[in-house]
Amino acid sequence: MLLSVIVFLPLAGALLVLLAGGRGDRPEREGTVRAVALGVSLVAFAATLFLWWRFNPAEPGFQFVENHPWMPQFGISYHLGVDGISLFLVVLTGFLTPLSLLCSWESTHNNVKLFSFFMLVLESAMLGVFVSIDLFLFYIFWDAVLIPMYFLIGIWGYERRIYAAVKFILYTMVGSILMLVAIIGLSYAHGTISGQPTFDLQQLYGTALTWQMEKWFFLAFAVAFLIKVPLFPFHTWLPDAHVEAPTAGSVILAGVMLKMGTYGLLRFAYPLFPHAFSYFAPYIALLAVVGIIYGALVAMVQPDMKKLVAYSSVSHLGFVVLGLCSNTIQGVEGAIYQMLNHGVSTGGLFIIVGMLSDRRHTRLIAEYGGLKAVMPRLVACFMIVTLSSIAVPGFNGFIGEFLILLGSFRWMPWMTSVAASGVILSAVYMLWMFQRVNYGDVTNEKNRALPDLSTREWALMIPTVAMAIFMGVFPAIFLRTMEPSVMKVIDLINGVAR
Amino acid sequence: MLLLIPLLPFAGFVINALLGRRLPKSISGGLACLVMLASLAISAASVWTLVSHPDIPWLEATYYRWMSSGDLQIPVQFRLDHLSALMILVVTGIGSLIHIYSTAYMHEETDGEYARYFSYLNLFAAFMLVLVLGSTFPVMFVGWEGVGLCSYLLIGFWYKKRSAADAGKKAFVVNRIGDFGFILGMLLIFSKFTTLDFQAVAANVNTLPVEHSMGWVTVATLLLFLGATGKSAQIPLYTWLPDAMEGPTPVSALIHAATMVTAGVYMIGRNAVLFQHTPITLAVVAGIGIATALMAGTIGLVQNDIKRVLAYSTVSQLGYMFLAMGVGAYAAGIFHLYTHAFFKALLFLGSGAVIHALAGEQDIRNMGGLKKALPITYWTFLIGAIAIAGVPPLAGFFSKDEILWRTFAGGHRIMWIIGLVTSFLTATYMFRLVFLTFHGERRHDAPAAPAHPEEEEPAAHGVGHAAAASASSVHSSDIGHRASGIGHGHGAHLHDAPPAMTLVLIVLAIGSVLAGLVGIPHVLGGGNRIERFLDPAFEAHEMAPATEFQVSESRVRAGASPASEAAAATREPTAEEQGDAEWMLMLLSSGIAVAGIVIAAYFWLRNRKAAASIARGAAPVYTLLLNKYYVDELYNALVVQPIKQISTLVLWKGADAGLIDGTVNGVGFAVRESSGSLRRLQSGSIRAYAASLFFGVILILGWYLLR
Amino acid sequence: MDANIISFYIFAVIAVLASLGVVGQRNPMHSVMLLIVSFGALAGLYVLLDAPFSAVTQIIIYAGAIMVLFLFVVMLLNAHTEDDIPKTTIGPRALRIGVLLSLLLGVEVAVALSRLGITSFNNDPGMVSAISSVSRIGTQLFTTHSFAFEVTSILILVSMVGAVVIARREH
Amino acid sequence: MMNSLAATIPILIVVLSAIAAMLAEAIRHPGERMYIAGFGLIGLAGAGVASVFLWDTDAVSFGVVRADNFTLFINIILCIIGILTMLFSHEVVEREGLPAGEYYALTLFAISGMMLMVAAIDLLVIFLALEVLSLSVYVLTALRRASAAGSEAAFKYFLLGGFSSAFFLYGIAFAFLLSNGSTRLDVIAQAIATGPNATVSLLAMGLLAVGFCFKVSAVPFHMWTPDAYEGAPTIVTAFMSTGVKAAAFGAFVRVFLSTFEPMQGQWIQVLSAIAVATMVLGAVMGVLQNNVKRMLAYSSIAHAGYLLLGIIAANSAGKAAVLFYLLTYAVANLGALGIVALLGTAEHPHDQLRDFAGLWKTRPALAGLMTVFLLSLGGFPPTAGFVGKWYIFSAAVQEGHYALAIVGVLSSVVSVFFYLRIVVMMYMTEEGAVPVRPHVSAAAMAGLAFAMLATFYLGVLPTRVIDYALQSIQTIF
Amino acid sequence: MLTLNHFLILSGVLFSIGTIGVFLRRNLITILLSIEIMLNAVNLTFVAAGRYIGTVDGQIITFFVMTVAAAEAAVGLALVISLFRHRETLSPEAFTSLKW
Repeated sequence: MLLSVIVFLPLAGALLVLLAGGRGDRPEREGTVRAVALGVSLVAFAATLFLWWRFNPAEPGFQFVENHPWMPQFGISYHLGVDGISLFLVVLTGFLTPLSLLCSWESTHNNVKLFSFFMLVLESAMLGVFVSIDLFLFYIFWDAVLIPMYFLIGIWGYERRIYAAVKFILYTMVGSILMLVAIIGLSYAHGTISGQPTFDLQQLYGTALTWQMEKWFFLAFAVAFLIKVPLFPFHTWLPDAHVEAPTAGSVILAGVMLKMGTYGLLRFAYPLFPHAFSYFAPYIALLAVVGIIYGALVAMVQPDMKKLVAYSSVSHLGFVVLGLCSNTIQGVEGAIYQMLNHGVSTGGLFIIVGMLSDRRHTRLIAEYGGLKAVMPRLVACFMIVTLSSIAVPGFNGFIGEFLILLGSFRWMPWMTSVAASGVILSAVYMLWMFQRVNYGDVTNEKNRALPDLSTREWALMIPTVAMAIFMGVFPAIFLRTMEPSVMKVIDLINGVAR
Repeated sequence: MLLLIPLLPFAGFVINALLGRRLPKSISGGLACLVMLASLAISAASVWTLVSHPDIPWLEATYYRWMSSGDLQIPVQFRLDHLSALMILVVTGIGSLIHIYSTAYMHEETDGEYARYFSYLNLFAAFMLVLVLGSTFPVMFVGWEGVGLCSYLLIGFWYKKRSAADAGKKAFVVNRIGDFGFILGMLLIFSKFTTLDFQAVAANVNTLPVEHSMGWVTVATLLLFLGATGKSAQIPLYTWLPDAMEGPTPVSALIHAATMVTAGVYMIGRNAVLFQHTPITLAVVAGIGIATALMAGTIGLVQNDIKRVLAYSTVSQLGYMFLAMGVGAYAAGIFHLYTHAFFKALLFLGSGAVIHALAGEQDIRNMGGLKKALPITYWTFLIGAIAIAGVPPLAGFFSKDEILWRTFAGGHRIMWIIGLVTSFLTATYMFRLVFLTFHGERRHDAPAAPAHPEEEEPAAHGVGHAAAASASSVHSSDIGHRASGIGHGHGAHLHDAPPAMTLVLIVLAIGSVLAGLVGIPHVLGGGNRIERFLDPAFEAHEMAPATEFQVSESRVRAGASPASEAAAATREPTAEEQGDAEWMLMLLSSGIAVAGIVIAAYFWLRNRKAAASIARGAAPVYTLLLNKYYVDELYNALVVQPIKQISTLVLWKGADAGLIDGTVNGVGFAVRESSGSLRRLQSGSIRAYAASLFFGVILILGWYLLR
Repeated sequence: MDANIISFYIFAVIAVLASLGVVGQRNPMHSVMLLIVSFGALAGLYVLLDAPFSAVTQIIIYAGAIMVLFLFVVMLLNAHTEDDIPKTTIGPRALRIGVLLSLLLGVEVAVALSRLGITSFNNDPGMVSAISSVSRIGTQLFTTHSFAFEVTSILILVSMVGAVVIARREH
Repeated sequence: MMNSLAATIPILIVVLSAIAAMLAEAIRHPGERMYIAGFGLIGLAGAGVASVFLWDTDAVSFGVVRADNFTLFINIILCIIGILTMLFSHEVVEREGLPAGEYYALTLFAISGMMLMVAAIDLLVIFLALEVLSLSVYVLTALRRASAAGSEAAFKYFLLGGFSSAFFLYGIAFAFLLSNGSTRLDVIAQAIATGPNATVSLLAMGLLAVGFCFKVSAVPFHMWTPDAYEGAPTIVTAFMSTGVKAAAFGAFVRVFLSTFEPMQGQWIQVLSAIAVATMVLGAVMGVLQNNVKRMLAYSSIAHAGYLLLGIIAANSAGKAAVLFYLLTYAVANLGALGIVALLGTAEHPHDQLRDFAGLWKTRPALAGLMTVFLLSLGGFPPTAGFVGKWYIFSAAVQEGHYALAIVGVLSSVVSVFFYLRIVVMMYMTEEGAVPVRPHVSAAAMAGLAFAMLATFYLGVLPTRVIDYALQSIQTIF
Repeated sequence: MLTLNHFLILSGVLFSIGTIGVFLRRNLITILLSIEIMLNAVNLTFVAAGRYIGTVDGQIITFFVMTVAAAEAAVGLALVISLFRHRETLSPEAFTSLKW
């Protein structure tokens, strides 16, 4: 029951928000609506923490399993469960949603009711993605995520929001809908072997497919997930979506949604099609490495902070994909860890950029400069988040990148060596931006009297910064919990191939 | 207890970072000094514990599991052996002094900035101690990057000044290039040994034969060495260090002279067993070291910024240390590291006192005759200069001579000769600095000194280092104000620095005189105690029983292996036959040092015109040296700009926006266009519709009939 | 060459020519008249096929009722000739393509049907009389096809309502 | 006697309600307000109830009407379509000044024709039912006499419909020849089974396919669709886009998946080609439309393509999927077009894309409902449209038609683009100068709410309905 | 000898003549007439087939077809009248306001 509660609590909260908001767009109810939404998301976060607390780290399989037949005709069931891999993504979702609600506090006044509604619906859908272990159910959540995000970008975004929203939804749909075909095909392929088609992930593992089928199914799955990640060269929707999305949208998009792609690779694409995986893994890894370098280089020359962070995500997620492709314990654990890190640090970066653009209504780096003198506290937080993002040891980012590199080095030393140069480039682009924004003299008079962090913004920054450091100092807490499950997945892949 | 050593400065950092803004200077500065002194005390106690138990090779403390993933188990573990013992004493000792010095030097800053400064400084000390104490590569790497970070923060401390911010970033990025190598080195080692513990690696590598051709150990050590070149400012990654002089002078003393930049040397010392297995790498290390030493020495000869001269001198001395490492004289290298920490810190702090007195002036062409006005500064500075020049019996002589001797004894004659030349250069440029700064007449045009220090900038600097020169103009709030506070900083009002600073200078001067005494070589009857002290650290040991919980990875551990004994054999020259040679060389190098001083005295004390005419006569060379061989420009033209241009034009505008996104949008466009043209078929004419219908019928029937 | 064949060809030629006339005529009035001729020819063919009932209904219902309706509309709208609207959205070339399509259709049907092989009629007198028996048709119509017959009532009701509601003048 | 009538009861009830509506109009005093839709509601509800009672009886009347579960399932879909239409109609008819009695009568006649078309197991009756429904719909299209577009649309529809029914009839003639003098489906099936006369059976099949493809508006027989949908009064568009499709597909499935199933090898390529063209063209051509009705017309073409996949798959999943999809499509499309109809007035039809600008500000509930329907049409979970699409495509995949499924899903992405254009207008564009949007009555809102609930119900808990769909195909195929 | 083929081919020819009308004629009424030609062609098929098979059903169907034709003609002509009222012309080219 716990998982169902966690998944549907935000949805119930969303309906509650609609009730609390009354009919129409009523600004006087804004406070109530925000409070309700934030309260619900906090309760959901508490629930995810409770889940973590009750989680048995020694158990490699799924826990808190709920399995009810749903459409028994097709072998579809309402099958939820978490293991060490999804647990933290669930917690991350719970963690970031209140933050993103909070960070839109000042900037979003246009129909807050609807905004909060979509945010909570989005949370539900994302949580659903991470806890579904039935492919059909997974796909439903997977696709359902698109709609609220589409609205968040399209309604509350910036100038080219419609273009970005439409591009976002269509691009990701193209990939995922091919996956749908593959899911169906897989289910029937399983059906022809075992006599009963099923969408249950655990039963589908190890389905003996012909090579042709396995290859194409894998590609369909992989493309869907890689678009979501997004891996070079499927990434171009991301900068647009990020730049145009409201801060909260960017935070969720970068923080959680991109992880849906990498999560999908690890949970579905790789273990379901191990032969195809071992055949294609080098190519995917190659793309990941190209993406690491490419994303960093392109990020370096962006004039727009959000775009810069967006391209940096391309680079960071390249590491994650590389780690996943290595299929070594360190690589995979590092990748999962890096997903969490990226959620915290890039989420934090987007929050900070959002704070700046709340104040100045621009995201162009050139408009800023010398902020450190004006807003020392904000800049201090900015610094920490930046450091976390460029993987300075002691911060969370390092653990992830190090483990990934370590794992993939054992697999493909040369490729990894190239990838490791991303470490240099990330310092270049992040510090360059940081310097242009915060150092030097205040050149633009408009920046002269900007207020420093407000209490609300402290409430945003403290958890982010605390997590960035905590996860850098005590990674074993997380790694230990995910290890049995990761071992299991690796065994699943290795059990058949390699 | 080991944990407290870095933790105390870290606590100082946390307190100053969080509360510093609201604390008065006395408290924030006092706190910072206090934690450093406490750390020093604990270090001393720890070292005493270690030394008093000769039977145990090291003290070890494991705190918790940091990274744990499959066969990768990285505990947070500190290990105090003799090498790190020396290092923590240097770090906490010199660090404490510089903290004390800074309380006065930075006094003109606002409370918030003051606290920020000390918080960074404390953080630096903490990371440096982690670097030194860490028992595994990753833990060391935490400190390694951490000190880089602090260096970044401190170089850019006066962030409003663009050049400072740039220099900080440059330092970080260049260090990152090194770190890239370091990481790859770690990965390679782990992939072979599945451990990253220094001792375990050493034990493992001892089971392998010495690698005489390009094997993976060579590759790994070269990669690690790349990291060292970044951190320790060696060719090709040295360019950040001179720029780093944008930071406050005490920072230069602590980070960019005494401690952080020596981390590369330390790291090689730490992995002596590993490096000992690859003659190729050792040759590279030595070669790079000596080349750097020479190059930096030549550049130092013509620089006009007092701190830059010292910076190049640092680079040069670091080159010596790497030379020592490269020829297998690990103890000698570390010895030089240790003595260098004293006299280079002294020199930097002395230059800080000068700058302080001159209200931010850093150009030695505008100095002169400060001997009388700043006597303590002068004398301490002079001691430092003598020490670095290598005049016996000051500290520098023993360490540098040891290196040169080992180079010679190891058969590296060319390197030895270059080393001598460099030694000569060192003496020359150091005394050029001394003479230009303290002797002669004050060239600073006193009446012209403006009332507003902001406008003090000597516009015609020639070197093009407006950045350095503009120090006084931009961060007027610090040095400029201080100058006005001290009495407008010119003429008769010049005087020595406040007591906190002079005290530190004096202590360091004493150190520079005496520090070498621990390393008096055998020929001089000293017994080279430092070498005996350090040697155990350069060998592989059985893993000592863990003091706290230990990772239960079973590893193959070899004891002190034949290989390391063989290595020891090369280090221990059979004393008797070589005694004479060593004497000779000692005299030679002392003589060269003295010669350098004399030359310097001739050109810059006696006959400055001669110096100028030589400069004119060899104008191309002079310009080349003045512009530091154009390396920065070269890097800029070959690496930085191409990357920027390619990223902007090819990757972003071309590939990303044009090709990839163009394809994506092109699909959308194609759909729209085909929609636009297909809908023309829907012409509205009923005949067309009927035609379509009939067409369908014909196709269907035709398919059936003609199939 | 028996009489049946000769009559068949006569009627067939009349029917085809009249039909071509219908579609080849600019004057709708003439088209209607020619269609009636065509229907007459078809009625003759029905007779040849021993289907007098159909022949009669063809004349009575088609020629007598439906065509009158057409004539009535033609005259009501006073549309004796085609309006010359030179501007056509579909050009003459496209028009030819349309005609070509129709011809192609005819060819295809003809080819298909010619594949059936010679299928001569059964001239058994018993069967012929059964076929041409009107009472039999009536019986069949009101037994086997009674439901269809009822449906036509709805059909006619619909068309009646429809015609009224469309053609009624706006008040 | 009752027994022999049983199968026709739902149809009879609807016909009676149609006549009642006509009579009501006749006895109504001019200007008197009368809720004529009530007759329709009663009749349709009755037909629905009758259909429920007939479930599993497999009654046959007159040898030509068969109330098997398949019929009844579509009957219920048609009843839902009819009831929703009736709920929306009252105010629309009044506002647009449509002749009320005729409108309701013709709508109900059309529904009876649709029911009959599905129930009939005799090609002749199918043809007659087709004509009943077609003529009703032609007239309904032209019902707004003041509108030139309406007449034009109706005439185009009528003329092309006339051509297509001639083809259809020609096909019946060949089937008649083939089956030795019968138009009953079972007899034809036997004739095909016992040794088909290849040419005649191919001709019959091809020409019948033309007739059906025309009615379901498959490419290249689709040309009338956009014009007719655009020109017709919106409420009629809503009705015919769903009802006609349901009936035509019902008959299509019955004829092709039972009678002509042995010839699957002959028609599968043809229908595949048609399906591909239909899906692609429908989706692509909808992209640039600025009239919502026209856009939804192209969308309905695309949907016909997806439905064809179910027929092509020809397995039990495919057949059941067609039924299920028809239901999901019906509620969503009727909901969407119903909203368009409800927002329109005689002067301002509210069918241009830009008319929807800022709808969510003035009418958040309608905007929300519209969004749900559009998302369902686009096939987003957790709406009915997703399950429908998934079911259809999985049927195709099950038979190995991967290529068709991929074309289908990709074209559905394209169609999502234009559904989203409406969403963009409603939510993300500032309100333009739109005249005051009319009030929407509680009845209509109830209808919309029902459609929305159905959309979610079918999207989240489709099991039961899918079970019924599976049951309903087992009796005949 | 008269065979079924004669009639079927004749009906095919008539049917395709009917289809030409829509392209050749620029008059809505004539186009309606061409539909009638097509229906008649089908009727001929039915009667011929009935004769060949030996059943009266062919004639009965012809009867139904005539009914349908009548109903269609009524509605069609009503539409023609309605169109004429709007545009005062019967040319199909005048009715292309709905397109694209």
